[in-house]
Amino acid sequence: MEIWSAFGIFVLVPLIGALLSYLARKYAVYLGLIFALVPAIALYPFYGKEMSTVVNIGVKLNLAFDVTTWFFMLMLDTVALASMLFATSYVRKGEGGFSTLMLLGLAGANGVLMARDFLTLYIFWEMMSWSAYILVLRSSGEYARRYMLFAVLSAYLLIMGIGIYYYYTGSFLYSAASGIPLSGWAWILLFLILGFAVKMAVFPLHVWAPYAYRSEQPFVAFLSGGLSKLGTFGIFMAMYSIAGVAILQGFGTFRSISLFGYPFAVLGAFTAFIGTILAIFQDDLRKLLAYSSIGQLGYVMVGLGLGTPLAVGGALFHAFNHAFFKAILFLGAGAVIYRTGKYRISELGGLGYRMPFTFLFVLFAIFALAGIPITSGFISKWMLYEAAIEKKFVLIAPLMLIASVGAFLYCFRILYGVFLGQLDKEHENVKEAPAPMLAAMALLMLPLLIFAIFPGWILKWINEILTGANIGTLKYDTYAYYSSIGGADMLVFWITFMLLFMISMYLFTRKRKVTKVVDQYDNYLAGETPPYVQLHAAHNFYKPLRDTWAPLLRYSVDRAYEKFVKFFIEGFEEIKKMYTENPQDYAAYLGIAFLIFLLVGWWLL
Amino acid sequence: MTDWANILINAGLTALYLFLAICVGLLFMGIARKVTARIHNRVGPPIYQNFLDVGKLLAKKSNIKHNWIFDFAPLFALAGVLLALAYLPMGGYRLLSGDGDLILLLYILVIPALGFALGAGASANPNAGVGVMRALTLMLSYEMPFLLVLLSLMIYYNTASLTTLLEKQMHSVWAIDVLPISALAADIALQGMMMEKPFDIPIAPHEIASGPLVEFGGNYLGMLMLYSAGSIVVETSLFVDLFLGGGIVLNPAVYGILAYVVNYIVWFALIFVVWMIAIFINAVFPRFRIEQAFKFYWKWPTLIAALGLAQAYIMSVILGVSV
Amino acid sequence: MIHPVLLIAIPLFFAFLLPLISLWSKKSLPYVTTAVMGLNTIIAILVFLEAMKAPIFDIIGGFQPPLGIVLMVGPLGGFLAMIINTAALIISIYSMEMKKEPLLKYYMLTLLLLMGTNGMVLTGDIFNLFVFLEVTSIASYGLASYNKDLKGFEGALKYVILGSIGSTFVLIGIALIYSQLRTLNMLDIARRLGEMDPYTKIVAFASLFLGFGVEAEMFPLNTWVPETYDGAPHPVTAMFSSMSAKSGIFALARVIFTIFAFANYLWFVVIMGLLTVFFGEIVAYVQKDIKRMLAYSSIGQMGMIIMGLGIGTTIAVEGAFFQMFSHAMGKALLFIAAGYMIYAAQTEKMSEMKGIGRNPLIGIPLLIGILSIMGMPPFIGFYGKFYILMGGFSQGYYAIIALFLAASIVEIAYYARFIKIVFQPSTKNYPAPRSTVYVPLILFAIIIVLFGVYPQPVFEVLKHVAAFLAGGA
Amino acid sequence: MTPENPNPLPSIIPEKDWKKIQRMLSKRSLWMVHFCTGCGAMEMPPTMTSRYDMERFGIIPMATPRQADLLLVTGYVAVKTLKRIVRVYEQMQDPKYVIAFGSCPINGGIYWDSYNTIKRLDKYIPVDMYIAGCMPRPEAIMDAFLKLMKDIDEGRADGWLRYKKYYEKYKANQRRVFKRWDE
Repeated sequence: MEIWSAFGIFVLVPLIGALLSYLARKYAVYLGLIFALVPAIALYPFYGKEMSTVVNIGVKLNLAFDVTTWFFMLMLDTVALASMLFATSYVRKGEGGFSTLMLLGLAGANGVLMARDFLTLYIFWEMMSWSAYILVLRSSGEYARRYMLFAVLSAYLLIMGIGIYYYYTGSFLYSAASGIPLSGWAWILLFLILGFAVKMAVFPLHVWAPYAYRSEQPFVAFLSGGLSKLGTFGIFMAMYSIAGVAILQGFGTFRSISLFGYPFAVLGAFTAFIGTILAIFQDDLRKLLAYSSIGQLGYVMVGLGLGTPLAVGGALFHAFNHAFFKAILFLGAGAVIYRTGKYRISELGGLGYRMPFTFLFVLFAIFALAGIPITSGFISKWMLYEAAIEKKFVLIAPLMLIASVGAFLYCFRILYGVFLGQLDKEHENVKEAPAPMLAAMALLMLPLLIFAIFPGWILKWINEILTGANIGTLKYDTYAYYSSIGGADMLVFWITFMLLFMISMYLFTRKRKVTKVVDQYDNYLAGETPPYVQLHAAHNFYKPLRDTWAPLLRYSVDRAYEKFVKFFIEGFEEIKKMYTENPQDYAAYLGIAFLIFLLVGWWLL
Repeated sequence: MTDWANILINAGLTALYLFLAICVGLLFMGIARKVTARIHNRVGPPIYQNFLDVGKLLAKKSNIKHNWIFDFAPLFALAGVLLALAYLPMGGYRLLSGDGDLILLLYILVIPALGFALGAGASANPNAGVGVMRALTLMLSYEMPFLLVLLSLMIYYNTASLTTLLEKQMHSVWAIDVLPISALAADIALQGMMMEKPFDIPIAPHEIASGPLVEFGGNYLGMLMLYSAGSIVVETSLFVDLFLGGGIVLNPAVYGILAYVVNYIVWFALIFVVWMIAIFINAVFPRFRIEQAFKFYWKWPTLIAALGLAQAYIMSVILGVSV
Repeated sequence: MIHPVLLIAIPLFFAFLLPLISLWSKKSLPYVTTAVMGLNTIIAILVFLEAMKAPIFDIIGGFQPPLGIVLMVGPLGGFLAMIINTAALIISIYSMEMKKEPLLKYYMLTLLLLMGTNGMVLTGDIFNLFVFLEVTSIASYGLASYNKDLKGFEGALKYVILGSIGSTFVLIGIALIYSQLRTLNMLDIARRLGEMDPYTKIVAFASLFLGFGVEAEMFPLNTWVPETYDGAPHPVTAMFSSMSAKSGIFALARVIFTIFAFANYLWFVVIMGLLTVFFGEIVAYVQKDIKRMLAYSSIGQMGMIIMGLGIGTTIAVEGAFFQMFSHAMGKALLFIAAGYMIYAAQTEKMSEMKGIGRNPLIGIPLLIGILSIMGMPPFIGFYGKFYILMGGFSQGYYAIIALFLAASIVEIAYYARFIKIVFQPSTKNYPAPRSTVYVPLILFAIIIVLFGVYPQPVFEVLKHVAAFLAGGA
Repeated sequence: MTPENPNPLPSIIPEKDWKKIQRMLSKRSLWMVHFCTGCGAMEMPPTMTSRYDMERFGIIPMATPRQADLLLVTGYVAVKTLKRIVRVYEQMQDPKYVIAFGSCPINGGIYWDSYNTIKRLDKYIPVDMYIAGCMPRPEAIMDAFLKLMKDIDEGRADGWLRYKKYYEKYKANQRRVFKRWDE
């Protein structure tokens, strides 16, 4: 019965909420909030519970709940809650669509996490995909098709994987995996991983993300923070839960890393690098964050590919962190767009003085993104680096490390371009974001801070997941975490940092010191007085770097896809000519067809 | 009782070491000015000149600030650089217990820079924005070879811990003897890390009015000067710790307190040498444009560092040398 | 005991009664037709429930099979009859939109079409199958050219040419079978198939395959589809796609499974299905007119069903039947919506229909229909597609499935483009839909969602597929 | 209104000594911003480089007035230039000093009858040290620096205090020559 309560709370409640908020449009945003709140809060009593059931709606839905499901639900439902909270101010009142589709997406996502057979997985996966598609359609209609095509590509890759699995086992159940030859596993895993990788926007399947992430920001926070984690979950499930370590090792090993996982790790590292480099050159805030998302999920892919306890643990932890900090960033961008109506970094500037709390939350999220040790973002990155270094991978490790340096560049571009620098005259009267928006961001900030001080708490959960999947165990205690080649203690770090911060605070702000606050136009410009000129140096921020990269930036996967599609569409036009609209031709087709039928028939006799 | 005494002694020692480190940094800045002046055939200021400068800045009678974010710069910069110093073994003496993880150190090094960049950005001066942009681009440039160098060390010594690295160097030979190619690349990267010529484009005073520093004056500038003094020690000391055994010539386990004194002196001499190399190059070179710097770093030093990495890889993984 | 023959008799009777009624009141024609179809639907449901228990063999005129004419209603036949009648009922609501004279003939032809399709589904006699095919075709020809414009005539003419060639082939096939076996009863033929000369058997099979292929929109016999669909009145298009095409494909299924149990011919059917999907979807992508696009998409969907039949495993054929159901509902919905859009936008060009779906009465059912046709859960389109694909995998048709999925992506692409146009903000004002438009839309949408969320009843029916495959009713 | 930098350790350093220390520090670390208006700019490079090397005394050029203590006005001052000079001066932080080069800032020099040149700089900003000559040689400049250092030490270089004290008068003088502040 307990699983029914789980199924009810995590899948049916959002579904009912979706229906209700469509019917009661007037209160849709609040209904959405309430129905997102229920699963997010109800999650806590479910920690550590293991249960399973079968729901028969004509097809059998095998559902189960375990710690992996719980861990991923923790991110998804919290992010969804924050997004809905944010949306109460963001979305126009009396609009039912947003809440309905968000809750549909949430139900789909929770269903994916609870599914224990491929049919169920696919049903919920597609439900999540199309509700997200309509949400993308609502605001960035131009590019919704791109999202849809890739969502469907992902689904069809999954179908290929599922089908081959079905061929060997005759069942959709995860637990039915036995007696599949290694070549079968190779194809199954390849298709499943590629399918899930689309959702994670892994290079070269990432081209949908920069366009889809232009939609309504609270939804994008959920899409990037929450739904993309389903890709992580799927890959984790496919590789370590369905196939298992033994089969992965069966492909042969390279320094005790499965030869099957290694290419994906390299792909992930490339994704991290390419995503970062492309993010540096974006002027559109949302696009920048999208490329950053691509890059960060590349790290997760590295961890999943390497498959050591430290790597997979790091990947799960990084996915967790990414869910929260990227959601904050998208919500922060949403708050800025809500207040100013602008999303080009070069058109903003100086908003940190008008929206201090938004700035602080975004700053904190950026600390997490860049991996500054005062947030838990550092710890997950550290785990991934050490995982690559302890196995001496000289291709993956440098790519990841340099990508994280590149992350500082685009992080500063956001900070400087949007929140620092000169405030435009036009934004003189911009107000702080409304309270629900700030509350949403604050909610998301908490875990990043808590797990930076007590990494042991989250590592305990991750350890449970890893043990459950027979990957191995992590070495950690409440404040510290270790790899085979190093380790770090957050308690020492925090105490020292706080002490030193106080010392510099004392040195800096002695008693009775008077400091004059001057206007932003009172700054040194060789004595010039140009008060009416916008002097915010955010346009084309990394131009020198861009010039250097220009020869490489000419090659774009995006354009390659476009060329590919164009080639096919031209072919389609040719094929269309078969329908000549001439009845004589048509009659001839009939004759030819009859001949062919006969010939085939005779041949078969 | 003894616990508290230990903690107090440790705290006192830590404070002493940090204070000494900042002083060494200021002294080095003075020495640099003197040496540069001698190379220019000038007399140059006294070597304690930078102490006077910092004193004057901190004693300035008025300060300006633009907004509350402006204060991030001195606070984060100084706290961050002190934190980095606390994590860095100086003369074999490491202030903080723990594993002294290199990657943690790398990220701690970012804290002051980020705080500084925030304050600079908040000054609303376009020169500051341009300066920070260049600094970050330069960072992306020199980190490429530097990370490869770090990787070669971590692979060769099979550790990510600075403490273990020092111990292993103490028991065998300095890393520069086995990985000279990497050391060369690291030194070139160090030049950019310290923003000495030819890589001082981020703060080019004649072009963008000292870049990120443009709006800082008085107290603020004084704090930032302390930060840059600290970061000189951090950067040179990092190189010494990585390649020159951290200046440890006597094993503290054997010689006790004597070892600490001797090691400190040797460490000082070594960072002085490293700093002098940087200063000599600084004194005679013109300035790279930022894209030239980027191209340079991602070409030659990266190639050298990759060679060094290959050497470390071959020795460690293929030949199976374990230190 | 409900006689399945009523399903044929009632429309026929009323078709000829309509002139008399029109003498009494011309306005009542649509209501009478709708009522007849409602009655038929109720009967179909009862028949279906009966057939679920045991296949019904209704003997007409007292002659025992194999000599006499017999109606053979298995669960699947009953199911299909129910679908066809339900679709006809809902479409007949939309038919009330029809204003163009002569309405009498329109409604007569509609009833005849219903009678023909019902007959095709229900009959157990191969010659009767031909007769009903002819009835269906002739009613269709009339309806296709009903608009009396150039497009209508051209489409109808092509349909006439290809349809009559097809019928001729069917007749040839039947004649060949009869010449050897002296029987026309399907079960009897199936039982005694071994007695046939193999070469004659092949020719007969090819003839029937071709003949019903024309009606089932199989490549390359489907060339009439786009133009006929385009030229026909909107309700008629919906009927073609949800009624005659379904009866055609069911006849094809019977030819493949009941009459000729040709295991080694099946891969060829799969390839024909794949080609149908491929050409349908690809040509649909480059269409600019909404009805043509939907017509080609219809071809694609029918190809998918043919594939499912060709794969021939239980799960695939289950999928194929589910797909017949979902396609009948979804495509009828889309054609009705398309009819409204053409009426509202005064053009068939999709590019000029911006923002037409922003009215939720149109938009939501349209979206549901499109998602269902795309194969998205939890709508009925999903199960058919998924089961056909899984059936393909279980037979090891990897490459074919991959190609099919590629074609499917093309389908998603043009539907997504269509959605984008229909839902993008626009300043254009469109006339609000009348209840005769949105009621059928909503009814179809409800069926799509209901059986999508809870497909248990459908799967209950599809349990009988195994028996059907074994050559039963 | 003058923000005074307080004594950090009043219990150890007497207030008088603290002032002395402050003056000593200011004297030994004069960072200058040179406003190169006229021909005097020519005299700066020799003063900086190996011949005279003013860095001996801790005097180095700074890029921005925020960092500088000493403003050098090296020649005649046109009205348009004066506006910039005033702005730069006001952006400097206390204590700050001004040295004016050559005859032109003293009395207009050869530009005494120009319609567009001011005649006396210290009507507009307080000048702590004038160097006479047209132009003064580097020796004279070095001498001026040393004199200024001595003045600072003895507390006589109080131009910045005067500017505060007579702020309204300076402003009135400035306003007389500028029509608008924002050009």
